[in-house]
Amino acid sequence: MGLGREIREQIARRAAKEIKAGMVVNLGIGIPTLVADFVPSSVAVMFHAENGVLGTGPSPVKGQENPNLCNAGGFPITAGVGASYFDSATAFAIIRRGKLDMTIMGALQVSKSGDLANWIVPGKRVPGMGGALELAEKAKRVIILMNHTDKYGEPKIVNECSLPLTARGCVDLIITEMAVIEVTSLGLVLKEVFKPFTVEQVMALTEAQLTVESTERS
Amino acid sequence: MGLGREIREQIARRAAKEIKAGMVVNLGIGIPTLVADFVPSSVAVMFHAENGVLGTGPSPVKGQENPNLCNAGGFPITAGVGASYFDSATAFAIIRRGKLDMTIMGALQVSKSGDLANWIVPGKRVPGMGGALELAEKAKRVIILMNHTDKYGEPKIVNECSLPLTARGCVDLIITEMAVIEVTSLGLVLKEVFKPFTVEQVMALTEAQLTVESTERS
Amino acid sequence: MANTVNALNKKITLEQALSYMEDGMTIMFGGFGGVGNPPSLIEGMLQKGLKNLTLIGNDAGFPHIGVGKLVSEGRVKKLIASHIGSNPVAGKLMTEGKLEVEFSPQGTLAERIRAGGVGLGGILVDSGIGNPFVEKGKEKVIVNGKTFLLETPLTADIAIVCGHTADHFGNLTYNTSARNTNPLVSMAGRVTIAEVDQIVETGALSPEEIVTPGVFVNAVVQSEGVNWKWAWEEK
Amino acid sequence: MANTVNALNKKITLEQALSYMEDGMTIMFGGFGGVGNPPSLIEGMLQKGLKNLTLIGNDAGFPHIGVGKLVSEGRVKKLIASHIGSNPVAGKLMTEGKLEVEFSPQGTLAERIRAGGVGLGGILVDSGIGNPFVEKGKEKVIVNGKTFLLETPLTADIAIVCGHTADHFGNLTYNTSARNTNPLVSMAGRVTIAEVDQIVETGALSPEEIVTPGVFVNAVVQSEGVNWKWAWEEK
Repeated sequence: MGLGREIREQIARRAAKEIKAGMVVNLGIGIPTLVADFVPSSVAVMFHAENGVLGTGPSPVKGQENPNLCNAGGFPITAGVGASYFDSATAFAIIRRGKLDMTIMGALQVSKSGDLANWIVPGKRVPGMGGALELAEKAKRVIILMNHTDKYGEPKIVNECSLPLTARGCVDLIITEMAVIEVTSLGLVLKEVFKPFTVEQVMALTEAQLTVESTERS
Repeated sequence: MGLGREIREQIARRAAKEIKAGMVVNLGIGIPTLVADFVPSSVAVMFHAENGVLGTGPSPVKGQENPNLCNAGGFPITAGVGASYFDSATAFAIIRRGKLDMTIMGALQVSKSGDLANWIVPGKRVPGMGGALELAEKAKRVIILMNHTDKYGEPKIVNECSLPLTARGCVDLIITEMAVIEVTSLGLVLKEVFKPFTVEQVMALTEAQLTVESTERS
Repeated sequence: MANTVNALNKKITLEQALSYMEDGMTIMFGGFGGVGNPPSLIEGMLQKGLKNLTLIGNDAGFPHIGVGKLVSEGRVKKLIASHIGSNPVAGKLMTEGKLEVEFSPQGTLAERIRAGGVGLGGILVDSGIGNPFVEKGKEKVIVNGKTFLLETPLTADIAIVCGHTADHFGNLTYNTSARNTNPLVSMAGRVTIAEVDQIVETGALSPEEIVTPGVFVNAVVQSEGVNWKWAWEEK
Repeated sequence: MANTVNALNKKITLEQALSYMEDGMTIMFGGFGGVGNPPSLIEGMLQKGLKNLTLIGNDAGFPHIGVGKLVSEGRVKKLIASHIGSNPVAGKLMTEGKLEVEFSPQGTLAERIRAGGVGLGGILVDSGIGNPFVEKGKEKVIVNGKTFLLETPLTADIAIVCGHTADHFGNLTYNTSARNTNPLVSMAGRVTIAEVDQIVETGALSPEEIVTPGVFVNAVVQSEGVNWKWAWEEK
């Protein structure tokens, strides 16, 4: 949504650092899909897709796609080492049983207490919750990748979400084009600020209060 | 239970005539297991086992058994043409969804209205209902193969079952060493009497009233 | 259907398969984002002019892909799905009041279809507890002190699925992630019709590789292949 | 367990596997009439002297076969199963009040285990409606005018399953009908240990042939094979 390729990749690259070897990780549509490309091949990860794949591999070579082998967003994938196919009831059994170490997805709004809104724009778009609700509720760690502000320049990190919630208190980490923000029991903590932004700029465009842990700029 | 091989086979042979091409049939432990041997190979049947097999084939050659490939009674089987393996939740999905055309099982008592008791002897044996309850409730046709009387010579075809019921009003046909009896909405109908027994002998050893449809003796 | 299809040779023509479908029916479809939607059956449904359908499946496909076409052409009066985000036409019709949509969380929908397919009366799920959109109209049941939503099973007059290989008994395998909801949907139809890439003699599939036992399948139709461009393909 | 087993190489020794088991635990086992019970894990449990166990599985095996041995040797205080007909020792212990047994109809038991494995809060089943032995102690729920029993999910501290082949990630295949309850049980353990005939490199199994995705499996143990005679074998 309005973010250039370079910035989208910067967000994805930062998110990739959260992924450790042996994790089982679900990547949502949009910027989250890019994350896989920035995980070093030395870090063995099992990527999970809601349609029924565990262990997706690198993107297929153009022209060699199997149209049946896709991720939940409908884009062609390949099967990696150790991959398995199963029905989508099993795909959600993995989610519901808490076997996902991490889910990385987009958001419309995140509140100071980690409430997530990412599935409905009242009066405009009601696309349905898909699998986002279950992913957000059940994954051990929920990481949100998104623009820091909406298309009107309004903060998306707010005190209380004004949009209908996907799930309450589920978000652990927010990565935007401006900053990395952690959701803690004491509120939001500003962990990193991306160049060329300043702490003050981030705070100005964030409705919720941010505790500044360090002034690290990356 | 006390029936000789020849008589057990006679019962099984008669039961086999109820099986038509294309049927999906579950065979219980004991005499019902023998039924498969008397279905002509020209009659293609899909035999179902609760542990997760559809389409069992002929009994394996002695010494060539696969100890893992068994029926629900634990006896070695083979996979027939078109066989499939699945978990036992799927095996019971087939049962619960009414996909079984027929189940053939033993009984302790059957009542005039087709109530079935075959899983518990109060104060003596409480083996558990296993899969009999679901088979009896859900199969389109329930055929009972059993001794006409119990080991004390008492009738097993009764007005009301004294033993705890497996399922109510489920039995369609009873085949014993003496007779073939159909359960109808008007009560029990004596369809056939096996040599050397007479209609009078069958009636004398049956507590419930029998309507005699014909005096056919086979 | 049981009377007209040979229980051990379920191969029929596309025309025969379509003869079981009527206006107003509830039709459940396998597939996820178009992948695993049965293309020839859907094309046949379009050409037959079927309308007032209730569709049940994961999503509304894309406007010109899979079941999305039935939605786009106004053949559907009600859709039970987990999202319609990939088909803006569905959203437009819903907003205009021309399409009723019932949403379930995706995993709940899969389990509701499975529950119908295996003959359960319902399932208790905690997904969406506290979420007014999800809770709306649903009974709550407490088990061991924890609250769950009672989610009801889904079945259909006809279930249409897309497999890779079928034998004449209807045993099915699937192609990679086109498996998705198909094995669940295959159990949930009063009549289940499988469209497949290839039909082989019964006995040609290994009992280990069969995903859907043929007993759940009433008819098998040879696929004529996908007749749409995927969203990721170059225009 | 998560800390000691490598998430991508779950192969451990039998001794390591047994180190996760303690007296009094609830242990769920795969298998049906002994077939598909994991023999080496059961033998190890016997030799370790485990007792006061709650076992959950299809049946009580035979007195000298599979889980039947644990029952016969008095290691089990409670058994949740569909029948104990093939193990007279279990019946004797139950009659003597030395073994508590909770019976479920077989298909209901399978669905209860699956419900635990996939994270449902319960399932509604009509099997046994009107049967006082089955109904006893269970809540009734009415859906669309029809009455169902509320059956609760089953999970366990440890689930032990028996597979044919595993890779190092824990992806599993099964051997013919030894599949039975194993794929269901594999999902229902807080820790799931799979005993298999052979362990292969991750990547050696086809994604299509895998029945249980490795994400449900915490540890893989090489089987030493069945150490009992089957009931059908000549003495």
